[in-house]
Amino acid sequence: MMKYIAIFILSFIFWILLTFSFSISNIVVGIAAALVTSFVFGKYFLKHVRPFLQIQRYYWLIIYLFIFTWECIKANFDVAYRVLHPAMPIKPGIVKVKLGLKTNIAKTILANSITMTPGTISVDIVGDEIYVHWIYISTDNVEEYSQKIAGRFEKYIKKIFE
Amino acid sequence: MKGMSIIVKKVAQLISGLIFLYGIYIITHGHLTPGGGFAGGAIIAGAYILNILAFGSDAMNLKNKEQGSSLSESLAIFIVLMLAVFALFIGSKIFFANYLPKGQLGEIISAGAIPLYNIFIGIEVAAAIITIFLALVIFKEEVKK
Amino acid sequence: MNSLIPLFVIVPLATSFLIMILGKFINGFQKTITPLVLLFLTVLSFYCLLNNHSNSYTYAIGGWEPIDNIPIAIYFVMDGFSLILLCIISLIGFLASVYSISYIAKFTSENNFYSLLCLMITGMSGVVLSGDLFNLFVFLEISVISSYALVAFGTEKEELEASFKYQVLGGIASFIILFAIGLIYWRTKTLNIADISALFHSHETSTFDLFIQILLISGFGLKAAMMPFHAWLPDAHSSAPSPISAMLSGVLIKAVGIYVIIRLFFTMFIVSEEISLLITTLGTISMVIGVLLAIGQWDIKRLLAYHSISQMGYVVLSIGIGLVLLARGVKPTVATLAIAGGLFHMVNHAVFKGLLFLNAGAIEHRINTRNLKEMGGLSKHMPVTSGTSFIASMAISGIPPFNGFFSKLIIIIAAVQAKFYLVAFLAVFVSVITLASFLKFQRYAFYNKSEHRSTSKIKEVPFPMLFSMIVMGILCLAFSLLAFPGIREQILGPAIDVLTNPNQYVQTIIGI
Amino acid sequence: MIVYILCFILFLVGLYGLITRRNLIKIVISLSIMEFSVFLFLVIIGYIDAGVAPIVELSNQNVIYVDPLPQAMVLTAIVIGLATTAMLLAIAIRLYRKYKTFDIREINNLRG
Repeated sequence: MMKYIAIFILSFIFWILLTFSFSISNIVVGIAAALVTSFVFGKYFLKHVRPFLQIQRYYWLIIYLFIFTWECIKANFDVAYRVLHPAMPIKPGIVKVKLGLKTNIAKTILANSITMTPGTISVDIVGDEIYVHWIYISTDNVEEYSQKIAGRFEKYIKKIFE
Repeated sequence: MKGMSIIVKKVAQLISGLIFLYGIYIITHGHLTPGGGFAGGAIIAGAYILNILAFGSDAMNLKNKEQGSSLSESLAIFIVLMLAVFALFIGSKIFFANYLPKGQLGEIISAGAIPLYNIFIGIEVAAAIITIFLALVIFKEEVKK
Repeated sequence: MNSLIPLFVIVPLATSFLIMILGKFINGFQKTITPLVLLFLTVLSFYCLLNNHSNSYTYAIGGWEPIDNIPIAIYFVMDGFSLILLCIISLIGFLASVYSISYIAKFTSENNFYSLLCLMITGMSGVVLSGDLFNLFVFLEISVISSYALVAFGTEKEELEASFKYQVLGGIASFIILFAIGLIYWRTKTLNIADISALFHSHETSTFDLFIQILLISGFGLKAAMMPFHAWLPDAHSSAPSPISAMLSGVLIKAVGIYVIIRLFFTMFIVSEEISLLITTLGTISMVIGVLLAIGQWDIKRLLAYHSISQMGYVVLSIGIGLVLLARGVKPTVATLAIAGGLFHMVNHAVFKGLLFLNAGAIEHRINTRNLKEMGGLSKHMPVTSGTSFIASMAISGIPPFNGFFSKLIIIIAAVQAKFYLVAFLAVFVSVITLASFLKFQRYAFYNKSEHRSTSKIKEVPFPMLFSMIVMGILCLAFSLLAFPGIREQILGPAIDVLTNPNQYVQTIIGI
Repeated sequence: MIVYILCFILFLVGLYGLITRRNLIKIVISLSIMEFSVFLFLVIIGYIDAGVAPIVELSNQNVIYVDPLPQAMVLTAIVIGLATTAMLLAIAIRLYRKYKTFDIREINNLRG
């Protein structure tokens, strides 16, 4: 039941953002559309939606966005340096990163964050491990590169999604 | 088909509802902005197909789904036809005449019967594309066995 | 009468969807409603035909009025010529659907069959009624796509292969037609046939127009299986279920091929002599080669399909002769005669070729083979099938007093009077070979002693199939009445008026 | 003018594929290419130099709109093309099931 309400609220916000008009008819149509969406797609939505209602998670989400942006910018410069350098100092390969996260949604978000950061692409998730294609494999130590790739996001994602 | 990895599944769960809503948006604003029944219906079908691809054909009862979608396709297109035929009985008694009040330009509830046509054509197109997709998927499964 | 026009499209379309909705829940719904609806349409079309006084009736969908004499609505136009086609479509459709009640029982998914049949009839009625090029294309695609599905209905190897071939060639034809429509729109900035006609008649014919005409001839010629484009027809028509073969051969190639060619070239373009000679030549070639290919066939439905090409050749060549004479501006009476012969033969072909395919279906229904060599001795056990197929064979080979004789006679007379002696000679020659071919059909199927099987267990086919065949057999005789003066003026007269006098069509719509 | 020529070249590409390919699916793809070259042509004929999208704005009367009719035609034609392609693919899959191959050289029960 909770997930139906969650998808209803989510889709109504999405509707308002799409149309951005606040006339009565538009809002009525929007509520109807959101009802239809929650009715039809509610059962496919995420199973545990209680975390959606806990306010402190949104606080961490905002902080996470800043952290993520900062890491993104850093990685951008890093990749740009590697591409523009005459010697092209790249050493690509796929590494297996250990995760400390439990829930699937958190793993998904982490994998997507890794993909969004230039230089690393998450290839697959198997159990507690995530395979990452990395542009410059600087170390062979599992702990070290896990920290380097995933560690910077992991603690925030843990706070947001678990 | 067994479905894809966790990443795809979770993302599909998260956004398929929103894709569906976007399809509804395209359909209901068909008389105001580019788009309409066909485009929106294709998007709605896309939301379903995303789910089926992500979770695999084993996870869902596709045979039942196909019957439902083919029935709703026939029903929707029949209602479109009946909307047009309804015009034969009232007002100017002309096939496909726009018999509802036109309303004000730019409002979401305006343009007479056109939004109704859009909605039902949207359902019809979505159901039709899903039916085609499911027919091909089921067929492939049968070939494998 | 005007308000009756959209019924020809609405009723079968609604039936087709109703079958898909209700057919699952109500047992036998599809079998009862389809013949009833098509019977209704037949009565309606004959009512319109008999009350038609050389007028064109128009219907603007959505009620949009012309602005400054520019028609902006989508028009349905019903005149003498389209009425004849409508009558054939609904009549053959009705008989084929009655026939299907027993024939199709051996297949699964009867709902799909009847629904597609109704959809095909919708498409053909739409093509015949549409007064607008693009809608003509849309309706054409509706009927042709449903016929693709129906050809593959048996889902055996041959049927699927034939359907694939048919779809590839049909697809190419559709693209050519769409391309030609695009070119016409580019040139005239309108899609209404009457409007385009007015524009073409007020301008000189340029090379560009000739290019469009050639494209249209090849596109619709592919749909009508004229000779260089005939490759798909024998496969598709022989692989379909028999009532559908009757529909395809009897109606579909006329409605989406010949009808459109005639309508566009008589009404829309100013036809030059070269183009009309080209059409005549194509007709003559398909007449001769079709029958020559037919002789060697031992598969009955393939044989009949090749004869379809040949008989359509008669229609096209006589229409072509009419066009030539109209383009030269000489002998208008002979031109009228030639057109009358062509239309008359078109009607007759629908009836006798439909009947022959139904006979072939009846034989296949009972002894499960289409090979002539494996048949024989059926005349004792299947007297009605044998008798009706004899009538149809005589009609198609032009033996009096059956209808085929009169139409062929008119065509040959017209060809002689127009000084196309070679064509007239070939027409007689082809008629003789047709007779030979059908005597072979009769002898091997019904009269020879069979060596391959015991014939004692074979029974006559069930009543619905018999009913359709008997009605068509009677029609084969009855349609010869159309050759006689009083009746000919009533039925064929309005159609010929429409064709020889394109201004009338234009005036009804844009009202100049 | 160059766009029309490119359209025609696209059409010829489709035709070439249709004639030379031996795989059912590739034939379907070639047909689709031909189809879309025709659609492209239809869209192009509606184009007017410096025209804007044909959505009427009441405030500004002096705008030149591109011709909306070819767009409507193309949308309809795309729907039809969808039906044709779906039909062709369905038949191709069924053929594959019967013959266990997509090669048309081995699918030749019908001749003459």
